[in-house]
Amino acid sequence: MELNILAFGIAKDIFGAPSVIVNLDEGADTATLKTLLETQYPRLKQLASYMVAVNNEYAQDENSISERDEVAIIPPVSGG
Amino acid sequence: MELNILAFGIAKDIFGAPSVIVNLDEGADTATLKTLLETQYPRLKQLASYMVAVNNEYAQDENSISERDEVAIIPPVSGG
Amino acid sequence: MQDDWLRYSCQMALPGFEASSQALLQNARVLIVGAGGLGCPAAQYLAASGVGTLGIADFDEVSVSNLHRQILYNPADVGRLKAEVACARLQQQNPGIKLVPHMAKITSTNVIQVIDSYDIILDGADNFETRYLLNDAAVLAGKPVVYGAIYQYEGQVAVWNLPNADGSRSPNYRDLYPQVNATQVPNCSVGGVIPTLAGIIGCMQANEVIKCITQTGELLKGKVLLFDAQTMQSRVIKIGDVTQTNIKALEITEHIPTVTAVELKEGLNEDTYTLVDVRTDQERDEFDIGGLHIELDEVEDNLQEFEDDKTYVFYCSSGKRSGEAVKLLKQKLPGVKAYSLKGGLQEWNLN
Amino acid sequence: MQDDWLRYSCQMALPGFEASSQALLQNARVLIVGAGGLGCPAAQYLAASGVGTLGIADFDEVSVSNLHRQILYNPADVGRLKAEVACARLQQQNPGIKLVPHMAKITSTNVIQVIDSYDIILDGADNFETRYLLNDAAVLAGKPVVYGAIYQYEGQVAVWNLPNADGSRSPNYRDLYPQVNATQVPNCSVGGVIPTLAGIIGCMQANEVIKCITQTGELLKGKVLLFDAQTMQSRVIKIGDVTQTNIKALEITEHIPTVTAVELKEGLNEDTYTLVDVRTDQERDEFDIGGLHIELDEVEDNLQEFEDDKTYVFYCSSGKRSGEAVKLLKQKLPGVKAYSLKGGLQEWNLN
Repeated sequence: MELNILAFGIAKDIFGAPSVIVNLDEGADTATLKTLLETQYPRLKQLASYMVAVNNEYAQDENSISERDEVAIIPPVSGG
Repeated sequence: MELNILAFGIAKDIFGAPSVIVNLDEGADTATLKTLLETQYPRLKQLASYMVAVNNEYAQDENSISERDEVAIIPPVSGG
Repeated sequence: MQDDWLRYSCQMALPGFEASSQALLQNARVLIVGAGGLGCPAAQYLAASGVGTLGIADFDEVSVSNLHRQILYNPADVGRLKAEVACARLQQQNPGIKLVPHMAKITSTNVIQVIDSYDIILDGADNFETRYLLNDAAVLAGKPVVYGAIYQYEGQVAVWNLPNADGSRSPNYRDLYPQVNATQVPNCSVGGVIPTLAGIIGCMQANEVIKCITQTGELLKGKVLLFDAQTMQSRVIKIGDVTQTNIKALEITEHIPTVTAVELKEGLNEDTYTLVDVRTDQERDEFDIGGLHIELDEVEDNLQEFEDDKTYVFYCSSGKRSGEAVKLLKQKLPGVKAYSLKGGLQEWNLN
Repeated sequence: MQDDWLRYSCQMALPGFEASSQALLQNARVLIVGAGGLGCPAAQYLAASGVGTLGIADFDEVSVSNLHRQILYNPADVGRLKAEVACARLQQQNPGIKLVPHMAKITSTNVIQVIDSYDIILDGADNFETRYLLNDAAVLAGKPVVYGAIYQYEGQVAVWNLPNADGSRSPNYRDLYPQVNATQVPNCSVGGVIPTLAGIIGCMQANEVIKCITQTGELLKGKVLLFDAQTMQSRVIKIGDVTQTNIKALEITEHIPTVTAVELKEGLNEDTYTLVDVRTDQERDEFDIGGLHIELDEVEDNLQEFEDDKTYVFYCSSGKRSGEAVKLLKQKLPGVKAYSLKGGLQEWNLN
C-alpha cells in the first residue's frame, strides 16, 4: 500500500517535505514503518525516540496500519 | 430525521444544554432549521443574527441538511 | 544584519522569515483597538516582535476588575487611562518602536481619520458597536481587520477584508453576523471570562497580524477559528472566498446621555431621577442602590414600565450595559428621558 | 465575597467557577520552571488570576535575543537574573500573591527539594535534560506537570502524571518520548521561533494549570495537543489512560566543565586551547572566533577529529549547544579534555 506520512517539527527537515509517501505491505505494523523510515532517513533514528500517531492516537510498535489511516511522525521538541 | 445541534457561546444558555436534538424532514434547508429553533427558543431570534455551520462550513439559508451532517449554532460574541 | 537586529535574531532564524520580513514589521503600522483582555497580550507580542508603529486606542480607565486578565496593568494603575499606561509600558519593552495612544472614543465621526495612518486594524473591542464601526470603516478604507472575541471559555479569531487576486475582498464581520441585538448578548462582566482565554486569543490575533505583515503562513481568510479553553478543542469554520456584503456608509454612533455619580447623588436627594438596575439577579443580591430591577436582556420586553414624564437613570457595574439600555430606550421610546450612570457602580462606590 | 476579590469578579462570574474555586487558586502553589518564552506569559496569567504562591525557577540572565518573545523583560533588564526580574514585575502586577525566585540551576541534587513545596509544576524549560529531570522528579513525588514545548511555528501542550480513579497515574513525558538525543534536535536559537507561538502555548499551559487547580473543564490528560501557528490548525493525540513507564530514580545531572570568555582569551594567547564552533554554517558566515567548525548534530559522526592530548573549547551563541557537545564528548571520548564557552559568543563579545 502507499502510505502518506505527515511530518511535524524537525521531521519536516529530515524528510525535506511536510509529507512523504512510503510503500508498505497492507496491515504492516508500526515497527515495520519505523524501520523503513529510519533506513531511508537515518537522522530519524538518531533522535532516539519520536512518536508515530495513527488517526490521532499514539501507535505502539505492534499496531498494524492500513491504507486509509492518517499517519503522522511527531519528533520531540525542546524549545521554551 | 433526528438532528443533533451543537451549541456554542450564549446558545448553550439559550438551549440550556451544550447540544439539543431536533426533528426535521430529511434534506430540509437551513432556513427551516432556523425557523424551528427560533420557535422553540425565541431568545435565539432576538439575537438578530447567528451562524449555522454545517460540517464546519457556513450554511446559507437555502443549503439543505442531511442526517449525517454535523450542525453547530454559533452566536455572536462581544467580549474583549 | 543590522546591529540592533540581535533582538530579533531568534525570529529571523525561522525558515521563510528573512531580513526583509523584519523590515516589513519595522515599517508596519498596526492599530490595536481596545487595550483590554485581547489588546494587552496582542500589543505585548507585536511590540516585542518589532512592529514599527503601534497605535493603542482605548478611552477607558484601568479598573480593579480588569486586572485578572489585562496583564499590562498593575493595581497602582487603577484610574489611569489604559492607552497611556499601555503605551508607557510597551515603550519600555521596546524602545525601538513608535507608540501612539488614542484616548478619544472611536465613533463614526473620527474612525476613518484614526485608521487612516494604519495598515492593519486589530479588533480587540469589548462591544458590538465598536466592532461594526471598525469593520465597516476598514471595508470602506480597504484595510484588513484581525478580529478576536471572547466569552466565558470560548473565543473566535478571523482576518477580515483581505484582497483576493481578482480584486474582490474576502469576507468581513457582517458576512458572519449582519447585525446583532447587543442587549441580548451578555458581555464578560455578566458571564465572566477565563483570563487565559484572553491570552490565547489575543496572541492568536498578534500571530495573524505578523503573518499578514510578513506574508508568511496561511491566514484565517474567509474562515473563523473557534477555540474552547475547557476542552482545548478548536475548529475552523469556512465562510467563503468573497464577501457577500455591500457596505457603503458607516452607521452613525449614537450619543448616550450620562450622569456622573456626583450628579446622580444630588439628583436623588431632590427626587429627580428614577433608578433602573439592569444587572443580573446575582449582582443585585450582593449590592444595589435601589430603583427598579430589569435585567438588560429583559428591558425590551418591559417597555410598558417606562413613563414619558419621568427621567430614568440606568445603572450597572461599569456603565456598559446601562449604556445599551439607554440606546434601546432612545430607539423604542424616544419620548422617555433616559441616562446612563457613567462608570457604573464602580464609580458610585468611589465617590 | 471578600473585598479584595473584586479583582477576580470577572472570573468568579464564570459558570462552574465559584468563590471556592478562587480560594483553591489562592491556596495553590505552582512552580514555573523556565522564565523564558513559555514561562513569561504563563506566569503573567497565573499571577493575574490569583494563584497564591508562584515559584519562578531560572538560573539564566536576560539577553537581548530573548526580548522578541520573553515579554516580561525590557532591554534595561539585560544581564539581570530572569527569576529576579520576573518576580519583581509579577509582584507589581499582583501584590496579593507570594512570589519565590529560584536562581539555582535545577539538577538531580536539588530538584526533589525544590518541587517539594509546590503542588503543580509548569514545564517551560528550553532543554531536554531539565524536561526529563522535572518529569521524573514529579513522577517520583506524585505531582502533575503541565508541559509545553515550542519550535519554529509548532508547539505541544500536555498534562502529565495525573492520578486516575484506580490509583494509577496518567502518562508522562517518557510515555511520549522515552529518551532523546539532544544533539540531534535543534533548539530555538538554531531553528528560530515565532514569538506569538510562545504566547499561545504559554497561555495554554496556564489555562491547564488553572483547570487543574480549580478542577474545572477537561484536562489534556493522556493526550498531547499539537498546534501549528502557520495554519492555525491544532490536533489532540490520544496517548492512553495509564502510564507504561516505571521511573524509579533520577538520572544524575552531568557537570559540564566551562571556561569564561576572559579565561578563554588568556588561554588562546598561550595556545592552550583548540576551539570548536558547533553553530550552523549561516551563523559561522556572519561571525566566528576561529577553530574547527563542526555543527552540533555532526559532532557524533566526527569523533575521530578529537585527540587525547589536546584541550578543546566548544562554542556556540549562548553556551547551550556547546554544553551538549561537551556532554557528548565526555560520554563517547572520556579521555579527551573538553570545555564549553560559558555564555557563548554573546558573552565573548561583551568582554
